[in-house]
Amino acid sequence: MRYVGGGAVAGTVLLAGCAGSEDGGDDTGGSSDTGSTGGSGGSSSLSEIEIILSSTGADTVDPHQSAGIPASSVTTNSYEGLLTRDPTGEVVPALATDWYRVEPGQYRFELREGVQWHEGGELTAEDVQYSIRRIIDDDVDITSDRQGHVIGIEDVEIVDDYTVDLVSDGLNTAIVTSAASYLGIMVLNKEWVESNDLETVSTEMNGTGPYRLVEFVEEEYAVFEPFEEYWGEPPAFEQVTYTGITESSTRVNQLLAGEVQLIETLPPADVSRVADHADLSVTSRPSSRVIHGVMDVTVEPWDSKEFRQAMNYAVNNEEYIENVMQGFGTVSSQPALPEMFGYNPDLDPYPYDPERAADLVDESGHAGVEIELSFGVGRMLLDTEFVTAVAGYIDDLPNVTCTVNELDLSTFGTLWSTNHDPDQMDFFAVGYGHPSYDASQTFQAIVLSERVGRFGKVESDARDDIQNLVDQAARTEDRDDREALLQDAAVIAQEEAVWLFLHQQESVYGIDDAFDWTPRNDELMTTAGSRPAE
Amino acid sequence: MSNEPAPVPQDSPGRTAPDRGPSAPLLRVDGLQKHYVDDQGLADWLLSNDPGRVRAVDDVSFDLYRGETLGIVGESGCGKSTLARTILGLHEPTAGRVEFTGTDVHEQVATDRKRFARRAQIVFQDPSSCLDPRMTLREIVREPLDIHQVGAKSHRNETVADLVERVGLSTDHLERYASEFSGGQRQRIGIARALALDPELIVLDEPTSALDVSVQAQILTLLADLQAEFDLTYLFISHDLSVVRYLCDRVVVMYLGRVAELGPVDRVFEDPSHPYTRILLESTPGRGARAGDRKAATTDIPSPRNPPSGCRFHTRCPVVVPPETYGAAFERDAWPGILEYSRQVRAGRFDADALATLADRHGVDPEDEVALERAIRDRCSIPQPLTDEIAEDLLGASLAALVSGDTETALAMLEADFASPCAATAPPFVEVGSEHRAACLRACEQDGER
Amino acid sequence: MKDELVFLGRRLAQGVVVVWGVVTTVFLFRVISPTNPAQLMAPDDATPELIQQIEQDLGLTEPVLNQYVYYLSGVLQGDLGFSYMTNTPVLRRIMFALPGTLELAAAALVFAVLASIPLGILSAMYRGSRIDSTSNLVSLGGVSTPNFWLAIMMVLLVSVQLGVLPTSGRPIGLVDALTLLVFQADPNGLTSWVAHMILPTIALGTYFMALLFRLTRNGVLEELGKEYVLAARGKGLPESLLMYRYVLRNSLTPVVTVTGLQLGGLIGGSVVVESVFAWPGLGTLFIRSLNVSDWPMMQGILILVGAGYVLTNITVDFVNAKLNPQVELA
Amino acid sequence: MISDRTRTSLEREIRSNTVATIGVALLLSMLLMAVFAPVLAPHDPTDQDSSRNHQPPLFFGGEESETTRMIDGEIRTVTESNAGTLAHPLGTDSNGRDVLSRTIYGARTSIIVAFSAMAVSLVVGTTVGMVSGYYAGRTDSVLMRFVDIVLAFPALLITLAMIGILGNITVTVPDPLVASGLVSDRPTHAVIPVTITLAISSVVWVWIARVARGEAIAAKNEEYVMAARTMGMSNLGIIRKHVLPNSITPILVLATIQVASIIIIESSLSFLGFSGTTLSWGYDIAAGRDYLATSWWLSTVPGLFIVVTVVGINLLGDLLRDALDPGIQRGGL
Amino acid sequence: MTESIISVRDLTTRFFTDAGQVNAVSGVSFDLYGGEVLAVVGESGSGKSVTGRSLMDLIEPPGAIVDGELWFHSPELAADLTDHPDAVDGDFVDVRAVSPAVRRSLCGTEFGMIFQDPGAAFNPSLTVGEQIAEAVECNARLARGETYGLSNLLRDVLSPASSFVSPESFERAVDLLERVDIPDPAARADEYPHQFSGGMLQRAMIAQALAADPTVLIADEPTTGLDVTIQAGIIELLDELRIDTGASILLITHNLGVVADIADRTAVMYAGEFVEVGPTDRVFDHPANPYTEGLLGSLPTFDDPNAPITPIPGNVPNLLAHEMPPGCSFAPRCPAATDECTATDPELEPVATDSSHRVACIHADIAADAGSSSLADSTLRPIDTPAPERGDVAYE
Repeated sequence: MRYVGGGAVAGTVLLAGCAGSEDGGDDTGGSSDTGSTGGSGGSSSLSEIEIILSSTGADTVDPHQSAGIPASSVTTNSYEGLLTRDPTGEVVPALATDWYRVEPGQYRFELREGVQWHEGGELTAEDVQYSIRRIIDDDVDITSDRQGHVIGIEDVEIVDDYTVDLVSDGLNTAIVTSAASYLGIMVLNKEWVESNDLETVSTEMNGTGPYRLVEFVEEEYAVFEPFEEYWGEPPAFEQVTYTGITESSTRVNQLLAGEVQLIETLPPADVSRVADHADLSVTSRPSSRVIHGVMDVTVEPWDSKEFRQAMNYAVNNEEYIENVMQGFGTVSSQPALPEMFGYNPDLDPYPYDPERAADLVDESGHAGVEIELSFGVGRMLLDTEFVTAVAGYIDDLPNVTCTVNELDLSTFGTLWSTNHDPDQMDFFAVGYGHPSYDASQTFQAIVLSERVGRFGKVESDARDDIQNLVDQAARTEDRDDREALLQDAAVIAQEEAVWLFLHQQESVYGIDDAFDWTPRNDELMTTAGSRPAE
Repeated sequence: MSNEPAPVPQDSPGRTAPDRGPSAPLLRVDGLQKHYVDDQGLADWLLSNDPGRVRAVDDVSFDLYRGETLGIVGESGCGKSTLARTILGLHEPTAGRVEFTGTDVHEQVATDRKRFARRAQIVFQDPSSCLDPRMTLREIVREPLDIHQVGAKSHRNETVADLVERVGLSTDHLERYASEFSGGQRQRIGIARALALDPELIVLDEPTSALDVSVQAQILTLLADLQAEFDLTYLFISHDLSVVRYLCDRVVVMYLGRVAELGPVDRVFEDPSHPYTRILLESTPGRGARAGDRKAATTDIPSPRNPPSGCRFHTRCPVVVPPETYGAAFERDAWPGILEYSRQVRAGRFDADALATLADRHGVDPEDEVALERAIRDRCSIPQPLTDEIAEDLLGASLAALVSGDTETALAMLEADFASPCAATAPPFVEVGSEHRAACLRACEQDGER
Repeated sequence: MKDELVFLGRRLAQGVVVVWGVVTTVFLFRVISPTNPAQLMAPDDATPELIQQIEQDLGLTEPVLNQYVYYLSGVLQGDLGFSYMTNTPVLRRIMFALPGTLELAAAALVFAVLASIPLGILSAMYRGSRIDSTSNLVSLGGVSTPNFWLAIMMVLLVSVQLGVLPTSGRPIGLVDALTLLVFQADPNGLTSWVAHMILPTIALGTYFMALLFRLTRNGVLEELGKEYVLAARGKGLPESLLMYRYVLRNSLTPVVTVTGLQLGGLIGGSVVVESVFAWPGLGTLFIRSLNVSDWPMMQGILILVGAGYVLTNITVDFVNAKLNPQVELA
Repeated sequence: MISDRTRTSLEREIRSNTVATIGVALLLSMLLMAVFAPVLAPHDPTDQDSSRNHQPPLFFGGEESETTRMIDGEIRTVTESNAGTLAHPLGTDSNGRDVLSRTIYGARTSIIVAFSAMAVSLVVGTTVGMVSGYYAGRTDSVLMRFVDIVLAFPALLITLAMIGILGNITVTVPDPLVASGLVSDRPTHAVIPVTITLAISSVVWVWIARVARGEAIAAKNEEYVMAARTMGMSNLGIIRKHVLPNSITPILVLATIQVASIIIIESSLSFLGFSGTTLSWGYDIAAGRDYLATSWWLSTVPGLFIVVTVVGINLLGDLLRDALDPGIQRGGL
Repeated sequence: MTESIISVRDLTTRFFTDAGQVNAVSGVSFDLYGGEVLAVVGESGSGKSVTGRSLMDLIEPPGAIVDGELWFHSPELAADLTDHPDAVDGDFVDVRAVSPAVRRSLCGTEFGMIFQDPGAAFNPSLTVGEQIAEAVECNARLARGETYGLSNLLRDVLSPASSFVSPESFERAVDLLERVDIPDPAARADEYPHQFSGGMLQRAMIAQALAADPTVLIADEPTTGLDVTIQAGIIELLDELRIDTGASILLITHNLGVVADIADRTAVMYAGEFVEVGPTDRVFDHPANPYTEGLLGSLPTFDDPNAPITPIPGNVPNLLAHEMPPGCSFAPRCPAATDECTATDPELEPVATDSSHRVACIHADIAADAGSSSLADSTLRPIDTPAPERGDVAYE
């Protein structure tokens, strides 16, 4: 049995968070374009593009060994799932042309015929079966990082060469999500994987997608060339390069210098430089990440609901978003995002009311407490700035002292997801994303989960109430009823101040006008559907 | 390093002059050796970069009697400073022993340096280095008193003042730093410090060699006065024969780590038995001596790291003993020429170019080997032919080899056929007069004749 | 010849001891570091059993001495282990990052040497002149300015304000650029390489330039005061020849030594400079590995740099001994 | 400790060298700044007000300039004018904190780290150097090979590795000036970054040890040490009374010069994000990088303070070296 | 032997140090005759070495020759320099007054310098042979009137085939090494200075000084630091060379024994001034200056071990201008000093019994016509007279 580096804890979770596992999700995120469009006379023969990720480059090109967005942005150029989503989140066919439930617990996918592997041969049902087993079964090759993203599938049965059945133990509504998610099932060539060692599988690719890998250095870059025998629309670029650059000014400068065509996470301070550039534009879309403060309710003062509420009243979200973040964010009022199914539009954010906050602190009996707001540097837009601001607001309360504890990602990741010691970290800001766009997942994964959130660590009426509502929603067929249940849960979550509600950040991209690319709701920086601008 | 046993007669109590009082020597040095640290283990080889550098001392023995001044003279590399420091227990000897009033110094030093320190002290050569520049005069002279807790603390300053005045310094300067004194004054301080513990023996390691003559005289007179006043025994190390003659009762002449000659100053300097002592005396400037046969001795000293075999002086010696194989007249007639010849061959004076020049100068055809040989003999003043036939044959062979261009063979033949016993045997130490001994084969001969 | 071999053998043997010490130190770093690699390598929601299993498979449950023996024998066979993060061989990543750092360090060294030595000589020859005082001021600034700040200021001025040079990245390596030039007659690669090199080179090289300037100037001044220079003047040697044969040659010996030995310093300095210029080299790799506690990677880099330093040291010693008749090969 | 002659030569050096005097003055003002930071800083360095953020330094700004903001989900270009004010003579950062006050407090971090790292290094380095140089032989060989091993790594790399081992240790101590009630509204505690102090010391002691060893060897061969031995002084006594006092001047000169290196290393570490405190020059330079195009002063000001401090130390070091010890070599990073 | 080669007048060299002005040489005047050995003897800090270096024009900042004339006997040069009337007096040329280039060529050819520390006077990174050959080559080029420009330098530096030193010069260098009795000269010429012992290197130094066939050899403490046997060899060599080449030797030393062995005349220097000049046997046998007397009395006499030594009290003054005693600088240490001594600084005057013997002491028995022989109005009338032929004189 081989073990596989899952990437840093920090790497996985913070980069993307875990994908939700349910189908659907409203798509309301409006994208906005700005900047000069005068540069349309630029080169129309854009044939080579370089895309800059704001993290390090992909740590591996084996999709089953990684559950992060950056790596997926890279691997989805070569590897495909059974299904996929368009930029707006709509599920569309990929390697499967048709999919339907045969009976409860058995979902059938009819595979596309004649799909060629990059290194020769045709896709068969055996490859699909092997790929899924490689994820869900520890005994097949590796222990995959994606187990949590492929929920409920117990086995795969081959019906014929081009048909597979996914077997689960009940009515599994998440199967389509898993099949369509870039963090879910990706299909690898069974024979190739089995005949190569893990190092090769980690650094080379043999997929079915539009581009094939030419060169790859883990955590640095990946270079692709078109795969001429691709089953779908022929690839539009002669060469596609993905590079990871964590330093934002470097990304901006490279874009400004015309060296790259698309950058992720354009910092607000540099937006105007890009927007003012004749050949560049800025485009953005609300991110799927909820930025919030986690409070460990197992310890004082966080066990006090009043104190938690006080924190929410103390922070002037409007102001810091406006000034510190130059408006690139939206105040959040509840765990779910407006784009999500189950979002409660009737809830207003906690108002900024320092007096009330101070009173609540007094009420909680924790006046004079000293707290420390931790965060891991580098994963959230303007993180240092806004965390500093948030801590500043709390510190301004007459009866609370708050300092910032800036941690590197490794330490933060360890403290967060593997070492739940509240003595070391009981209050921290984090961004958590959900490409599934379903509030139930937010509740399940981050409010109630012991592992990720902290609210679920202690039995309480509120926790049970939310849990019941979420469970009930999962069993409810009717969409509106389900939504109402989740909205009720949101009310409890806000009242209980399960988090320090902060904001929803904006995903801002800088892009070369010669490159026609639309930001996606799921933040994936794929080349699918993009082409040189007309 | 040669280790053939050499008979080393002891300076036994029975031989001491009656005026020396108690018969037991204050200090006895017996077969003392101190070598370079060459034998490193693998670990040392890997870990360290350079071996220690110590001038070697080889098989040195002498006695030092109470109240006398024994001089040790020699040129650089003769090991006289190493000897002094080994005697004081600052270096561990490789072999041999040093006894101070009958007890082994190195055992004593290893167990209780302090006790030995109160009895033997040293005055160093370098006035710029012998005093800690960060200490005042008072602190420097007081230091030994403090270490040994001599007297009550309050009394120590008085002792210091006495000492300082005794060596001719002003007590007004007690709070001055060492660096504020001149070279001569610093030597006075060094002497005061050595005197502080009221020792019996003071080793004077070239105490005046860095001083100007006018100041040197001050120190010398001071030393003489102190010796009389405090009944001191001096071991006086110097390279200056005049100074040794002025101050010392007896003298040890050292050459490349070994004792060449030992005896009362007057006898050694007026009637030297070792050719090295003779050369040394002749070289002393201001005596109106002119170059005689000492020329070979005045160019270079061999490295003490790699001393010559046999008698260490034989490479510079003007009176090297000839091989015994040849007739009686050989030494007088042929030997100087052959010595000169072999020196010149060794120095490369007869390589091809030189031979051409030689031929040119003598107006002979460079191809004419016989004429060339003659020219060489002329140049080295070798008689033609040698009276000893065997010697003549052997020399002729060497010359022939040389003229034919084979310098190496020529030299090898010379070394085999005309090897001096001086190069092979380290001469024993023999009596050449009353309390006067020397290590020279010539001295042995005389000894034997007597 | 024998002397040389003995000298070289001894220095190499000593170098091996130091490198062994380097490897051991680096091994100990990992052992005493608080990181549990199994936790890093395991998936997020790994069970304690799984983590234990991984620990066992990594050999972490073995006695430290055994681990040490495995590590040492691995290093001896050129196996620096696997990265905790990507599970790929450490050497693979280092080999990718190495050219960037070497090119940068070499360029900085060349820049430092070319700029400092002539200036140092001029400064010493015209001591007290305007050129001397200006150079001294520049060198004072050079040794006093942190390279990362200099880098940022250059980016601010040259790139942001003037917009002339690229500010970051290493789009093409020297070898590729030259290949392009030679085989495809395409100078763009080289142009781009040069353009991207300029700012990092200056940022990294300035401190060493200032250092070498001071060394050169002091060396020449010291040499000018030597008695043999006086003596040579006394025998009527032409001034130009005197400057070359007596002053320059001798005063440059320490400069050459320091230049060789500063390679370590250059690599250390490149850690920060690389980070400013998003330069894919050992420095960025090290920082990134440090951020995620990827000890095998850090160990690999440290061993490589340490061994490189030792080797450079020996080479400099040897070359120095060959060039300088005073140094005995013993 | 300093003899009269040393003092006079120092005085003469100071008199004859105006440039150096300026340097010393600069350094002294930095030291004063660090010590009296709570008094001298016009504002609490952590006090923020995002409504006044990105204010330029005094005499800068004022003209209309365009910035981008997102308003109602749209990226818009707005025209703003933001002029420097006397209240914030060196401007404000992205959270509206006073740059001057932060920089003054940053001096504290640098100087605390520099001095404590140097103190640790001096104690360890001098001890090792003295023992190694005085006892020589195998002790020396082993210690010096260990020194070689440390020196084989670039200083910054080994410092970073040490940080990886030590984690982030800080000690918070009450600020005496604030505790005494002299000033209020300033941070009540100062953070001492123990990790980087130790990490830096782990390299610097080696530099000190090498010089100390050389000095010990030189002093050991002086005749006054021999004299002390013949007087029966113990080895430790000799080291304490003779070797150390006579070696300490060049060691201190080197230490002074190396404080400059430490400050540069410290700021490099903070720049890379390993400071342990957010009140440090390197940290602010790094934070300002993202605003280079719009708020140039954020990175520029703290950097200038580093340069001024290091120039001051270097000038002082040159001065000391010229006055006390012409032969000393400068160690590199 | 009777012709003056060099006439030094009022030579004054000072050093301007941080500690103050150092009057290293204060108004020294003397003549050096053809083929003689003039010893300048003094204790450390007496200014004797600076005197030698001043003659060679080797004073570097912060030092400077502030005053004085150095007349050199050179009829050829005097004829060439007719346009510099100030610098010419008969056959003599004032080296201090000619252009630096002329001065340098003069120093390189007519004056040879033997330094005290040959280890420091040889470039450690060039072979001994090369360095001596350079001196030969410089002289040869000067004789040929060649100049050495930048193009020559570039060619010599860049082309391995080109070299400043010609093979002939190198051969001559080997000959010179042989001349100074260095064994195996051809091999030793290819060795570096550190491979030579001190005595050998001093011989090589002498060989280098001989390269230009100098008229004057300035030997600055040539035997200091050498062992007595080696010292004796060097002194012999110098004596031999004087006889062979006819060069005059200015021997600077602190060793009275060496002086007695070789010097024809002796000048005693104290605190930057000549206090006594005269034939060696006169000076040694009948010292006229108390300092000279004290110096001789300080030495233990080898052949009379019972003779007492009488040290001079006190220390040699340092030469800092503001710390110099007033009047006669020896007065504070002088057993015969009177108040008058601290008031006037005595000039060198001939002693009554011997006009070749001059002394600076008001208590000395000065010749009656002294005072009129002041230098002010004299041009180049020799102020010294050569020593009579001397036999072997021992000074005891």
